[in-house]
Amino acid sequence: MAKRVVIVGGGAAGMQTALELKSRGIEPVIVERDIELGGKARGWHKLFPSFTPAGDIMRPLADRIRAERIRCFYGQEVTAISSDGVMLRSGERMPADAVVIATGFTLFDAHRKQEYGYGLYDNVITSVDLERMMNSGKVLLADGSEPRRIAILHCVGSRDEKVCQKHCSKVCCITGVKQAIELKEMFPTADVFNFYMDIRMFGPGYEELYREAQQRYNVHFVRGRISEAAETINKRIQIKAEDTLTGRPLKMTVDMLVLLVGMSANYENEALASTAGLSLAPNGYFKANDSFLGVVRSEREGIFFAGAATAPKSLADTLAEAALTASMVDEYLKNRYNEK
Amino acid sequence: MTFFAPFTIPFIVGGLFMFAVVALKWSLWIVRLPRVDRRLIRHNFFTRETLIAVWEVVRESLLHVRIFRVNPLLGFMHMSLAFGWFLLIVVGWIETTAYLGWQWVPLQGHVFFKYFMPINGIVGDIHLFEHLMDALLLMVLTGVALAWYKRVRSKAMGMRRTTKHVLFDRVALSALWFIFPARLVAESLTAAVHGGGGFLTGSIGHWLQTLLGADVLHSLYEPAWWFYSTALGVFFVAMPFSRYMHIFTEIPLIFLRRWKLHPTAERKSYDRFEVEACSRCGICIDPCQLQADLGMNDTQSVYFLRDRRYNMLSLKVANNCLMCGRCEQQCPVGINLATLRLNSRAKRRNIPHEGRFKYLRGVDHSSGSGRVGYFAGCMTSLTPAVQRSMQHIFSVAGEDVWYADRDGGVCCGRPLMLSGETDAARKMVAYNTDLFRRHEIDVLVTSCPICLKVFRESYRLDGIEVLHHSEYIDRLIASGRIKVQTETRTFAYHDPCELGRGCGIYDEPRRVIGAVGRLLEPRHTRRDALCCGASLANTVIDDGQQQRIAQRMTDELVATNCDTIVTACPLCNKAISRAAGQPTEDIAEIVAKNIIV
Amino acid sequence: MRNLNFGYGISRPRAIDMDNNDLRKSNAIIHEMPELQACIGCGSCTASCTAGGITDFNFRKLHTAVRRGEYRGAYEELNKCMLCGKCRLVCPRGINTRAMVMLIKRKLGDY
Amino acid sequence: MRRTSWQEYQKDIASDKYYYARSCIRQNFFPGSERAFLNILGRDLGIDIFDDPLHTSCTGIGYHSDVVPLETIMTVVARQFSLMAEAGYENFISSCITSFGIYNEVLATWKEFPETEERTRKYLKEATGRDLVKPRSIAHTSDIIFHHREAIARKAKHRLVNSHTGEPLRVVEHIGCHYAKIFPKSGIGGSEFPYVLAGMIETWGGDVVDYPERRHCCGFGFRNYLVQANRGSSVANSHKKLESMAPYKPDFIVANCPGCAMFLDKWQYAIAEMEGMTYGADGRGIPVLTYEEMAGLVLGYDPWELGMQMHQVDVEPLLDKLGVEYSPEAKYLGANGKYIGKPADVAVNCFDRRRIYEIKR
Repeated sequence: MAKRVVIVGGGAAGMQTALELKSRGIEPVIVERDIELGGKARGWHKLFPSFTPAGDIMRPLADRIRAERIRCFYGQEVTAISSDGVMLRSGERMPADAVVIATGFTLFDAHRKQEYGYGLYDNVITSVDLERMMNSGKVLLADGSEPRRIAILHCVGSRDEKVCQKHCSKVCCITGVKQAIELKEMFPTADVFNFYMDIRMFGPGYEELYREAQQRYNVHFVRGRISEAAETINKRIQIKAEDTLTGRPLKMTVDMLVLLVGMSANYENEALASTAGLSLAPNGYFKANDSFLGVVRSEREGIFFAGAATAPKSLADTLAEAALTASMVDEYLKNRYNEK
Repeated sequence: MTFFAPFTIPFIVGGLFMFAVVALKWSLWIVRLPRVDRRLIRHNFFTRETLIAVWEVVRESLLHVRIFRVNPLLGFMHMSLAFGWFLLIVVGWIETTAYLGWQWVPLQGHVFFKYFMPINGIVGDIHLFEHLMDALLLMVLTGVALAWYKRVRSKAMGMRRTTKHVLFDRVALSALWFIFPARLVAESLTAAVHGGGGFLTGSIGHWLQTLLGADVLHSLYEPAWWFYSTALGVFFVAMPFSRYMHIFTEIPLIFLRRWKLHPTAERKSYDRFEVEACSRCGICIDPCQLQADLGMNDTQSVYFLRDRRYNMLSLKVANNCLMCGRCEQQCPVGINLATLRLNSRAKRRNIPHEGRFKYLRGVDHSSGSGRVGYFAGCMTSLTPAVQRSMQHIFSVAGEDVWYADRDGGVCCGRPLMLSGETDAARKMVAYNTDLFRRHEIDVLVTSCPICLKVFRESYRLDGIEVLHHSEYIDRLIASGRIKVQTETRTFAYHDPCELGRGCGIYDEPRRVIGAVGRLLEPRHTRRDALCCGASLANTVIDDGQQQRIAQRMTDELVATNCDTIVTACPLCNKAISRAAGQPTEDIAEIVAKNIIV
Repeated sequence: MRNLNFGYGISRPRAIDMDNNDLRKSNAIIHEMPELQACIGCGSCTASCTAGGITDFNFRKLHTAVRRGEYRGAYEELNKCMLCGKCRLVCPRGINTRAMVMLIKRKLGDY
Repeated sequence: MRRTSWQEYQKDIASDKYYYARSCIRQNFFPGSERAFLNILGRDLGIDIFDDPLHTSCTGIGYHSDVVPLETIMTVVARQFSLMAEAGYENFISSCITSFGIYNEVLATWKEFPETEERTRKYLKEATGRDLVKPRSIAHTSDIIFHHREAIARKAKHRLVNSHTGEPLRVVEHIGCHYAKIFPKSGIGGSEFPYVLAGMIETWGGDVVDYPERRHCCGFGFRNYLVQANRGSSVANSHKKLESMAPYKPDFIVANCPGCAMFLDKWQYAIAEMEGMTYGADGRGIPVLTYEEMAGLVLGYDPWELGMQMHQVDVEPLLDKLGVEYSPEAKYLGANGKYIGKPADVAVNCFDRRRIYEIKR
C-alpha cells in the first residue's frame, strides 16, 4: 500500500512536492486553506528575471495535479501538526506517514507603514497591486490617466525594526527592477525611480537585468530610503528621501508610488510550530534543521519543509527545493518501513 | 529635681546635634531662595493659605492620608509611627505637666519621665496617663512591627518592591526600630523594680518581677535606660543625613507650597525642600514601567532623588525616565518629580550659541488662512492619516484653517527642554509664538500632545486658545457643527501620557469615541494609564526596550477584545501599531470616517 | 619661517585621513552606543529631519564623519538639530538617534 | 625592483637617428639638462641626434588649458613631424612629457578618426605648404636614456652609491602623468609602475624607493597651477607625495617630466615657507634631479655644467655623497665665468654660503 504524505499548503511548493512524491509512488494529499491551488504566485503577472508569465508555470502545475488525481482539500485550515498526521480546524484528523509544511509566507501589510500612505492616497500601491494591474492589462492612476513619473520603494516591511521585520525578503530588489522595466515598456516616456538602501542581486541573470534596467531602460536608481509621502492637491505623491550619494535631502513629486512589500512569516507559524514541537527562527519562519544538508528537514522526524515556510525564497528556489523535499520524504519513508 | 542621669547624655547630645543641623539646613535653604520665591513667601504669609498648610501638615505629616489611599495597611503603618510618636511626645508633656504642675522641665525630663518619676502619687490609683501612654506605645510598636513585616513581605502592603537604602538610612532605620522596643523594656523594668506602669508596661513589669530575681532586675535596669537613650541618640545623629530628614522637611515644604513656591526648569534652593522631603517610601517604584517591564532598579524617582540629594546623580539616571507621570501621581509627598528630573538634566552647557537656530529667521512654510490654526507637529507628518482626517473634519465643519506646518514646520521646543536645553528651546518658542501671532489666529489646534503641553505651559499665547484635536472635535460635535454616525466597532482607548496626566484631558477623547462607537477601557486607564514607551523624555532605553514597554501596554488594550485601538498621539500610535502588528487609529481618523457630510 | 604671502596655501586634502585622524573620541562614542554601527546609511533620518527641511543639516553624513574621526565643525552642526525625534521614529535599524545627537555633542563639546 | 609587471609593457625604441624636440619648460628651468642629453648621446655614445632649431612649442600647455583648439595643435604637431621628415629622420623623440602625451594623443586620434588627419593635412598644406609625414617611432627622451642605460653604465665614472659607506642611494623616481597614464602602452612598464627611471637607477647602482604615493601626480596639472586660486591644490599634491616619501629618507628625487622636476623642487621651498616643514636629511630639502642630470653625474659631468646650481634645493650634499668633485666657488658663475647672482638663504638651501666665492666681475 502506498504511503500517505499530507502536504500543508497548495502553493507552488506544495504542488511541486505533491507531483514529485506521486512520481515516486507515494500518495500525496494537499490541504489548502484557500478555495483553489496556486498560493501567492497565482495572479502574479510575470516572473523575474525572464519575464515568463506566471501562469505558464503555475497553470501546468495545477493541471498536472488534476491529471494525476492528487487529492486536494480546499478551504481547510490545519491547526496542529505531528509526524503522523494533521488536525483540521473542523476537528477532523488526517493521518499520514509524513507531513510536509509548505505554508509559505504572508505579504507584509503596507498599511503598517503609515508614513507611505498606503490605503490613504489613491496612487500609492504595492508591488502586488501592480502585478494585478498588469494582469488586467491596465496600469493607470486612480483618475484613469497614465503615470508619467513613478517611484518604486524597496524594503517596505523588510530590514525594518520598526515593524519587527528584521530580515531581507530577498526577492523585492529583483522584483523592483523587473517592475521598473515593465513600467518603462508600458510607458516609455515615463521616468521610473527606484529608491533603495542596498541592491541585492543574488540570482542568475539578476545583476544583468539590473544593468539592463539602468542602461537600456534608463531607470533611475536613488540610494536613499523614502521616509515619508504626502498627497499633493492634484493627487500626486510627494516623497522625501535623502539622496545619500550626494548627501542632500531629496524631494520629488511622482504620479505613482509602488511599495515593494516584503515577505513576513505567517502569523499562525507560532501556534503550528508549538503543536508540532518545532521551533521558529527569530524572524518567525520555521527553523530548518541546518543550513546545509538539512534545509528541508525539521527538528522532528517525519516533518519536512518545502518553499518559503522556512525563509523568503524566489519561485525558482521554491520549486527546486520542493523536489528535494520529495526525495527526502521518500528516503525517510523507505528507511522507516524497511526497518520494520 | 535636676532631671539628670548619665544615661541621658547620648539622647541630649544626639538631640542637640540634630536640632542644630536641621536649623542650619533650613536657614541655608531659605536664605538661598531666589528673590522671586522670597517675595512669594512675604506676600502669602498672612493669608488663609498658611492655615490650610497647618491643616495639611496634620493630614499628611502626621496622619499620612495620601498613603492610606495607596494601601490602608501601609497608611496605618506610617500613621502609627508618625502620629503615634507625636502623641507620645505631646501626651508625655501633658503627663509631666499634670504631675509637676507648670514648671520648667528639661527635655530629657519629659522623655525619660518614667525613670525620674517611677511612681506617681498625684492622680492616685487611676493611672490614667500610664494607660494612655502605654496605649500610644503599643500603637507605635504596631507600626514598627508592620515595618518589619513590610521588609519581609512587601506585597501584603500593596508594594511589590521596596527601596534599597544607603548606609545612613540603614543606621537610622535600625536605631528607629530599636527605640520603641527599648522603651518598652526600660519602662517595663522600671515597673518591675518600682511598681506602677500602665496595662502594658505594668503587666510586663509584673511578669518580669515574678520571673527574675531582684538582683537581676536591678542589674538590667540602668543598661535598659542606657540602651533606650543610645538608640534615640544614634537615630538623632543619623537622622538629618538619612531619609528621616523628610520628617523635618515636609513641614516647611507644605507651607512653601501653599505660598505658591514651585520648582522650575532651572535648579534653585527650593528644590532642596522637595528633594529632602522624599521619605524613600518607594511607592514610586511599582508604577514605574522601567521597573515593571525592563527590570531596571536604579532610576526610579526615589533613587533619582536620593542620588541628587547625595550629589551622585549620573546623567544616565537623570535621563532614564519616561516622564510618564505615573509615579508623581502616587507620590504621597506630592513631589514635583518630573520638574526636578528636568532641571537635573539642564546640567550640560545650556547657554545657546548666538548663532544657534539662526536659520529659523524668516522661515515660514505655512499655508492657508483662517482664525483657526492647525499645528500638526513633527511626528504627525509620519501619521498622515491624522493630518488628512483633520483636514476633512475642518472642511466639513466649514472652518477656515491656517496650516502652520503642512509643508514642514519648526519643532515646538519641548524635546529640547526634555533634554535639558531649556535656553535653546526658547528660540523655538519665540519663533513659533511669533509665527502664530503673525497669522492672527484665535484658536490653535494641535494633534500632538507633546506640543500641546508646551504650548500651554511654556508659551505665552494670551488670546489664542490652545486645543488638542480631541478637545476641538468634541466641541464641534457638542455644538452640532459636525455630525457623526455611530458604527458597530468597539474601540479601546489609550490615554497618551502628555494628554492625560500631562494636560488632564481624559473625558473629551472618550466623549468623541462614544459618539462614534462603543468605548472599552484597558486595565490601566485614565490617571493610571500605561506609557507607550516611545516617550521623547527618555534617551537611555534602546529600541528593543521601548518595544517591550509598548508590548506590555498594548497587550492590555488587545485584552479588551476591541475591534480597533484608538489613541490621540502620533508617538503612541506608532508604538502601539508596531506592538499590535496592525495599524492603530487616531481619534481624528475614526471621526473622519464616520462624519456625515 | 617668514610670513610670505603667496596668495594661496596648501589645500587641505579632501580625503578622510583614517591614519592621522584621532579616533579616540569616535571609539568612545561607539563604545557607549554601539548601535550606531548598525547604520546602513539609508538616509531616512536625514530625509525626515525637521531641521533638514530648513537648513543643510545632515545627520547621516555627520555621524558617519564623526565615526571616521572628522570632528571639525560637527558640534556646531549638531546644534542645528532640534531633537524632535522624528529620525528615531523612522530609523529601520532602531537606532536611538536622539541620544546619539546628545552623546556626540557631549563627547565633542566642551561642557 | 620587486615588481616585474613592467616587463609586460615594452615598446620598440629606435637605437639611432633621433629627431630631438625640445621642451618649453625645460629650456627655461633646466637648460643644462637638454644640453647634457645632446652631449651624452652625440658625444659620449656617438649616436646621431638632430637638434632642429626650426621646431616650435607643441602648444600642449595651451591645449590643456583650453587656450589652443584641437585643430591648431594637430596642425602644429603635423608641422613638427614634417620638419623631421625634411631633416631626414623618422624617430621622433620629445624632451617633454606633456609634448610626448600630445604626440601620442594626436597620432591616436588620427588613427581612430581618419577624417581629422585629413583635415590636418589640409590645414598644414594651407598654412605651411608642407606635407604630413608620420614618424616611424615616437619616444620620450627618458626612454632613450633607458634604452642606452647599459652603455652609459659601462662608461660610468660614478655609481649611485654612497661613496663613503658603499650603500646604494635611495632614489625616489617620479614619472610624469602624461608619460603613460594616457596611453599605458606608450610607456615602459605601463601606467601603474613605469620602469623607465627605475631601470636607470637600478642599472647605475641605486635603490628605488617604493612609497605609497609613488603614482600620485606632482600637482602641476596645468590649470591647477596656472590659475592662482587653484595653486593651493597644486602644492597640496606635492606635499602629499613629500609626506609619503619622507619616512624612506630618500637621497634624491629624479623625475622625467619638466613640470614634475620643477614643482617637486620648488614646492619644497613654498612648503617650508608656508608650514615650516622641510624634508630630507637635517631638514634641508631633498634634491630633485632630472634624469639627464642623473646620467650626467654618472658619466662624470661637472654639476655646474649640468645646470644644477639652478635648483631650489642645494645639491652639494648629494654630490658629496656620490663623491663628485666640484668647485664650490664656481657654482654661481655663468658659462662665461661671470657671476650670475645667488638666491637668498632659505630653509631648503642648506649649503654653507661662506664657502661660495663672493666675487663680482
